[in-house]
Amino acid sequence: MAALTLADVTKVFSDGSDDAVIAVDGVDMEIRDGEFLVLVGPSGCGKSTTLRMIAGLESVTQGEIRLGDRRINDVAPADRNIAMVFQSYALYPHMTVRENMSFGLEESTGMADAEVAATVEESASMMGIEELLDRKPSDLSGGQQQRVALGRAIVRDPEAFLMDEPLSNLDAKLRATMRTELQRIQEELGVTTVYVTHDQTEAMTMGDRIAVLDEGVLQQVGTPLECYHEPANRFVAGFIGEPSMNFFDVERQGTRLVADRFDYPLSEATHAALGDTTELALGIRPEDIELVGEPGDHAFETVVDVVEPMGDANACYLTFDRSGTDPETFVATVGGMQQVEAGQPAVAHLPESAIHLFDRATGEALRNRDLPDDDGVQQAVRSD
Amino acid sequence: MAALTLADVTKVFSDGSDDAVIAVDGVDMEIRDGEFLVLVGPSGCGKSTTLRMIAGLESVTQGEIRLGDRRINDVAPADRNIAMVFQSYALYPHMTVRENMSFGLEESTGMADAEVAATVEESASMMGIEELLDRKPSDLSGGQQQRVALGRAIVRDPEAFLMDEPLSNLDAKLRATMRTELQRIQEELGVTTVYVTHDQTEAMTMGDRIAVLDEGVLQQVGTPLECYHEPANRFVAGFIGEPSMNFFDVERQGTRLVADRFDYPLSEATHAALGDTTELALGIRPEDIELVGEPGDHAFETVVDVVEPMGDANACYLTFDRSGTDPETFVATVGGMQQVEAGQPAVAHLPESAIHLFDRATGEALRNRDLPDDDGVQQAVRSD
Amino acid sequence: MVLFYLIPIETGLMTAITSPESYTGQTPFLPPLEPLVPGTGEFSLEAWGGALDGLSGGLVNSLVLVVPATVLSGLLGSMAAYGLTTVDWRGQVGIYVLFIAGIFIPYQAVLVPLTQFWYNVVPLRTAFVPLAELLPLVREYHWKLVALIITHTAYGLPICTLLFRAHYKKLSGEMIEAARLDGASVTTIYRRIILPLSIPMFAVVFIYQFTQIWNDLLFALTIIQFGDASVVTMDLVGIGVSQSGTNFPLRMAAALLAALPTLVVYVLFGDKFAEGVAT
Amino acid sequence: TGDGGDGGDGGGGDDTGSGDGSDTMSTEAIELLHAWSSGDGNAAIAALIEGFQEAHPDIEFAEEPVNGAARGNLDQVVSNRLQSSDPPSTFQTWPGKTLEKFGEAYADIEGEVWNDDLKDNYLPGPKQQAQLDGTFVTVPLNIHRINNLFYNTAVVEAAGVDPTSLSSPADVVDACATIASETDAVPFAQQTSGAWSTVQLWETVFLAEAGIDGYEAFINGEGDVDAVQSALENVVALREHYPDDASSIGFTEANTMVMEGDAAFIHQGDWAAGAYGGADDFNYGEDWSQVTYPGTSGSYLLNMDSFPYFANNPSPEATKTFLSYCGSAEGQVLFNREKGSIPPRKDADVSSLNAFQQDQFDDFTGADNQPPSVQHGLAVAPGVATNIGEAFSGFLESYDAEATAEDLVDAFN
Amino acid sequence: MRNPLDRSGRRRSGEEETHPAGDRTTGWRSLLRRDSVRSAPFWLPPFLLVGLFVYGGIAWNVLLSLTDFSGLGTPDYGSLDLENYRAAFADPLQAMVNYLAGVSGWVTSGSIEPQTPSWSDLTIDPVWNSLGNTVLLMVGFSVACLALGLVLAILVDRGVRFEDTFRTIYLLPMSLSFVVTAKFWLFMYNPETGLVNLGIQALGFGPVRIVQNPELKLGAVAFALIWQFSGYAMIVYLAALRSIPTSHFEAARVDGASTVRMYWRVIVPQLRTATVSALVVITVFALKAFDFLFSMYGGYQPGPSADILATRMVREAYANQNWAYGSTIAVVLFVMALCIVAPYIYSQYQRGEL
Ligand SMILES: Nc1ncnc2c1ncn2[C@@H]1O[C@H](COP(=O)(O)OP(=O)(O)OP(=O)(O)O)[C@@H](O)[C@H]1O
Ligand SMILES: Nc1ncnc2c1ncn2[C@@H]1O[C@H](COP(=O)(O)OP(=O)(O)OP(=O)(O)O)[C@@H](O)[C@H]1O
Ligand SMILES: [Mg+2]
Ligand SMILES: [Mg+2]
Repeated sequence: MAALTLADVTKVFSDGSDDAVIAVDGVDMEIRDGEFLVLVGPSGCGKSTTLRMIAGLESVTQGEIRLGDRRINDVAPADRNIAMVFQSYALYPHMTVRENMSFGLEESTGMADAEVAATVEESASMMGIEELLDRKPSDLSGGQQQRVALGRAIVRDPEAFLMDEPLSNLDAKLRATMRTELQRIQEELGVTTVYVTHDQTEAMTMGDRIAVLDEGVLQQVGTPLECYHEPANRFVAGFIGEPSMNFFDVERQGTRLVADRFDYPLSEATHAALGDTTELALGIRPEDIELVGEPGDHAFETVVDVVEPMGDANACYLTFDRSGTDPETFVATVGGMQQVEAGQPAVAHLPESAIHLFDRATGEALRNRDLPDDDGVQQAVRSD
Repeated sequence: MAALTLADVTKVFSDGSDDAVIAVDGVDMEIRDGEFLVLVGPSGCGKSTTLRMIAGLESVTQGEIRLGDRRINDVAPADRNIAMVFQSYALYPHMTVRENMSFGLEESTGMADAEVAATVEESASMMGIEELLDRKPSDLSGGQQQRVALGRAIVRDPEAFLMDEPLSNLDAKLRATMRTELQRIQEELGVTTVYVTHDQTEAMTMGDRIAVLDEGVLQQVGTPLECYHEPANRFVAGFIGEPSMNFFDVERQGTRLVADRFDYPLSEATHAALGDTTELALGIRPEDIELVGEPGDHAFETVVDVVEPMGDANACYLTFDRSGTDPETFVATVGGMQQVEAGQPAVAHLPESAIHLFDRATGEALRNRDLPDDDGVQQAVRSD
Repeated sequence: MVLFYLIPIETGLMTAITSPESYTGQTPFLPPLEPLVPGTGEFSLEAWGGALDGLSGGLVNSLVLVVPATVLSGLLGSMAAYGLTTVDWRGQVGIYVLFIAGIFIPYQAVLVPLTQFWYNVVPLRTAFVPLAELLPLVREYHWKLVALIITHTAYGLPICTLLFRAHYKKLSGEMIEAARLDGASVTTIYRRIILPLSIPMFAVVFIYQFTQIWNDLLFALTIIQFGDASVVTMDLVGIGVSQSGTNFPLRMAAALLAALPTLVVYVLFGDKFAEGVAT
Repeated sequence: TGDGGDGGDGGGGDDTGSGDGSDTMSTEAIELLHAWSSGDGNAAIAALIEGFQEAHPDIEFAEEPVNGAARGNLDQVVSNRLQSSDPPSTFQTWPGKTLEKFGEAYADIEGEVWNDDLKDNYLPGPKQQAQLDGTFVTVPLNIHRINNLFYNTAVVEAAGVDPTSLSSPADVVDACATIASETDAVPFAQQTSGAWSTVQLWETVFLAEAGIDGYEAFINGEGDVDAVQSALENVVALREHYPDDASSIGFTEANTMVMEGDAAFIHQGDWAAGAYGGADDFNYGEDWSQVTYPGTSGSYLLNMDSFPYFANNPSPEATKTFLSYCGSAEGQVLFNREKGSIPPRKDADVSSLNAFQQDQFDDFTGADNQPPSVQHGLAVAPGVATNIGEAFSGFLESYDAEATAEDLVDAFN
Repeated sequence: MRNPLDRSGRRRSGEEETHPAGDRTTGWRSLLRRDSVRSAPFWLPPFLLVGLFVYGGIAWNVLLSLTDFSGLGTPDYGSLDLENYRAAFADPLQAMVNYLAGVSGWVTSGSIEPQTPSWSDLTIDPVWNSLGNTVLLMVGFSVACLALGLVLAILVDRGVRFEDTFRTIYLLPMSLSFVVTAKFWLFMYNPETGLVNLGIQALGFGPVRIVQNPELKLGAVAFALIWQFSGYAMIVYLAALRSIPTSHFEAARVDGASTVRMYWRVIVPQLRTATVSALVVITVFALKAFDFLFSMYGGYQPGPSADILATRMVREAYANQNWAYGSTIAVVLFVMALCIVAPYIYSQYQRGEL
């Protein structure tokens, strides 16, 4: 077990004379000993590349990767004492589960056969796959394969786990089960873990901290709730959360924000946080929009375009003008019991306490939502 | 456009002398003219088989399928005037989009070339794929291929659409977009549609009605909210909704329900609905569980085992006893701003208005939750 | 390694461009640079002229043989594979097994019956006499080529069927179903979907069959035996050999000339072949 | 004798028939199958046919060279044709015991073709070979000789060896040893990639050592194992003087070594001389010469080609006319001038042949006996020949004289 | 015990492997019947062609092997017996001992009594020697071919540049006819000027006679055949290697396996299917070794150490006119071929690929 440090890590793929791809661009972060870090970002943002550099499967163009105090840039993958779980599991199809799990021990340690066998049994029982030990991967269900892949990583007792979208091949129900199981095991073992995903739920629920990557650049590292409620910039705000945050382009005129279809007066405190910036984006999460009876300062008349009932909640797509064929909408999540129908007028209340304001040019968050004092989120933010 | 009727439709696969598999077992349902029916169920429950029987790709072992007034059991697939969209899209890789779309028209109608061309153009513009017409499928992104597959179905102006998990190969964001688009088009064309999925969100949001299938047997047909709030049996209750409904095995003793860890007094009305059954299962949806201050008749002391913050809400895994290694938990969804921490005690309120009670032997719902009068759900239920 | 694969061919080529008179056989893999490097022979293309003379008849016959035989076995193989992957009945596996087992038939095992068949059982020859009179370009001896075409087609079919079937099983089932829903008949599906999608496999099969048939000597000897219909491998055996000495440059030139079509096919389409095998 | 009588009757019938309608019969083209598809053989057959057609312009030819693996293939073709009762008019075949292969298919041509003129002018050896079980069925066309020892004059002179002085196979081995020590040349050019050269060599040595009687005993299946083995041992001894690459060269390469001065001797049929004739500056008597293989003087070890006559012949008259022409001195000279061999007829005018051929012809006419070659199918039946071939292909691997000797004697069982 | 998800998942994937309309049964009949009738034009004509020529030929041949057919004339199908097979397989024990003792040497035929069948005046040797050689050649050639192909494929796969060019070069020999390659290799094996020997000498050993050396002969033939066909094995393996997910290589690396061990333990075992499919074609080539021997040794007498069933068969049939015995040998050869096909077909059947 050890902390994992990435210092200004950059990866450039250059195909001979062709123009180079900067896959990872000066990423600086520390994954603390025993921490579970989730790496998220859109497709192609460099998540896998980062992970592969840590594993030693990809060379580091620039910067340094340290495991504990050891610089591992030039250490062979086999000697890094890091285990990796692949999206496709990468189980060796011709070996039984037992052989799959023994392989790493046989290859990378001088363990006696008996010891190998004992270690494998132990890890298998930890993963609850004792009965599968003599099956081939092709005889296992997706979830079982997943468990074996994890077992194969665990059995080597590595200093760090790397996982690249390990649950993405499972169906929803199974994914939910495995998610908690994975967390449980990681907690039990206390192994430093870097976990790549593009699943919102996984990102929010699994990690001690989230690292958000975009185009190879690290956007924010923080606890899930920090990223959710206090995004560092518009990208993070839009990326974290499903349905996404609603954004409105607004211009500040004095203490008012002027949008295409509404005027939004600002309180003094909010106004102060904005400095000189006038070109802003107003962001608000769907669940923070309230449908109320009366228009007001922060409440605007809209029409319900579409309602998606989800049982426990309804996603209401609201629009200021429903006449066009494909009207611009924003989403509000309302309780499942609240009756809303497409076409009906609704007054959307955008509470000032819940809005985010971003510099439209840089994307930087100028003002994040208010959070109730003294709650867990705030604490987490402070402790960082 | 026509209604589609399945009368006692059964499909048995028998592999020669081997034991037979009853894939679909006496399914009776009517898909009304222009209706969008979503067929859901766990893997292997017979969804695809049902769809394929309707398409004519699989023979019907027993029962009758009617399209409008026509019995189509023995009509060749090509003559049924039904279009199908496959999970893999099944585009002809060697043909351009235009040729893909023309193929069916050329093969199954006597249309003149010019007319074919015009029809294809028209459908393409409807799907917004005019610019793709001369590309090959391999040059298209997943979403574009999806759209082409849809276009290919539309162009034939069929009496019914069949879709087998058409969105499952797309990523989450794209899936959301295509979901609404698909609905829009179906509404516009008003074609009777049967849509297979195992995605909760699709099931809840897309269909006019949901048909829930389990092991080949139809469990319930109803509007999404009906299925959500008034499940016909425990299977439907557990299958629809994510996170799933919590179930507790209880025994009725007089007017009380006795579970392992709690006693739950019942009101007279509820009690009356149960008849003689004593072996029951109590079900309650995570969002209906409230965390309150004081224990009471319907409020029990529990401990928070794990909290999964999701931003807009927290999933709290509660347990009556946290001492075991893998404690039995049930889930409560609480607001994202509500502070809950693992290990903290919590009083879980299970409002009687929100509980479902099932016959443990048959699974049948004896009592479903109360619904506020005069709301959309109730209306839908009545109209059925 | 590459050298290992190329040296014999390179040697043949160098020998072939040496003038027969100056050929010594000492360092045949060196280019003929006689005045510069002693003992390597003088450069000359004379052997190629001789080879072309000696082989032209055989080359033409071989082409007349190979092209239809290749196309036929490919086409029929693809049809058989299609038929056998689409049909569902008990006999299917049996028939397919027979096809597969047919791949491994040693040609020697059928030589005797084959001669008997073409020479004593089938009156193909007599059928050709009137044809030869009616049609231009058709000669009576062409009956042997036709017999050989049919024979090669029959013996090439099993492996073609195997290759195509492996390919067809990888095609998406949903796609075929989509075509059926689109109203395509079994034949239309074959013509408009399967056939165009078989093109990579056709490349493999054509290349494979082309070389096999082009290089075959045994069947040619057995069926054509002699006369105007003789194919290039038959002509090749004797060329450049006489009791006054072997004309190595001529032999090599002839060998290369005879191998030219297959070499060209491999050089041009070798990667298609490899890709096709890979699919 | 019954067979012969029948054949004679049949021939007579044909004769009368053709006498009536020779014109109509002659429209039937002669179908002549042969394996001389290139080189000197092709020139020879062309010359023969040209000569024939000048003499008989009314007879057409459907001459068909059978390409591919030469003679073996030709036999296969003929065999097929015979099995479908569709024999060609005639084909190129070794006479002698080889004829047994299609024995039943041949017809007697004594009288019509084998008239007194032929009988008088063929030496006993060839005449014997033209008969199958005492019936004349084929017409030998040429004679190749097996027991030659060719040498490069310059090389043997350099080594101080006089080939004419050698009198036994053992002498040849000694001479080779001398050449090996005196010069850089390979003493004895030989190829061993195929077995046939070695069979020829052995039969020559055997003929030398065992004499004509021993040789005839062997080919009659009563060979003396020890004598056979002794001859094989001589071959083993000679093998020391083969080129290093004997096993990967062919005959022509071996022969070229002699022409280039890289080798001293070569034992071969007279076709070896064909190559010398074609080379510039390599002249008979000056640059190269030949002696009868030491120990075999007085014997002319025969290899011949012949054209047999099939019963059920598609063109009986024309074929007989052609075979008669083949039996004529004129035709034989035309053919052999190109082929490098000599005419079987002792009355042939060989003045138009080259000096070497003329010398060979003199040897031939002066020979005490003309034993048939084993390798070339004259001396032994096809099955035996195959067994002998097998034994020798084993010999080439092991050079085990004792075992091979046994195999050779057993080849007749 | 087993997860229901698991089961249906596998069924479904199984279904995808087979053809859409395949595997449907009962009830489906009406349409199926129509389908099978409509698809008959596709498979029936090729099947008849194969049936007539291939199986008709085989059947006829088997029949011939039971007769006494030799020389000219017509076979007598009236009296059939197994005499030829008795002659072919005389004295199996002795043969076994001899062959094993003398795989490299030349076994005197005296030790096995040749048989004299009723139709022949001459004795006939059993087929043991050529049978042994055939097995040896087929096995040796196939194994070496696959091994070399595998090594090449791994080398190419490991990112040699100009891959397509290399691929084509390795395939080139395959395009040549045996008539040509036999001549090439006679030259290559020349002890004086041949490149093989130049190579051996470069390693410090004396020149080696190869072509007629009983110990090397069969090996030399196999070697040349390997040269000609290993390229095919190479491309098949290359394709298979390409289809192994990179993550397997990477997982093995992370697991600490060295390159060699990674290939040996993780990659090579996954090439089973490729091996089988390459083996099919390679065996076909091995069966054609006759043509090569024929060209290399100028006839069908390659000598006992390289004598294979095919040369023996042609010798008996076409040189000796022992048609029946030739047919017998052909049947033996065919049965041998079947021994290779049967496991292949069975494995295909097992994996549900038929
Ligand atoms: N071997 C490579 N050669 C060149 N470019 C590469 C290579 N591997 C990755 N890239 C590029 O680097 C960038 C980052 O890729 P990476 O695989 O790390 O993305 P990712 O975040 O894992 O995406 P995904 O969510 O799709 O897995 C992409 O633009 C990709 O095209
Ligand atoms: N061709 C077939 N032969 C035999 N059994 C079959 C066949 N096709 C399907 N089945 C069986 O029928 C049952 C229903 O299969 P079906 O494909 O309809 O399930 P599904 O609901 O579509 O599942 P999924 O969600 O995994 O697609 C399964 O048990 C399956 O194994
Ligand atoms: Mg990735
Ligand atoms: Mg399905």
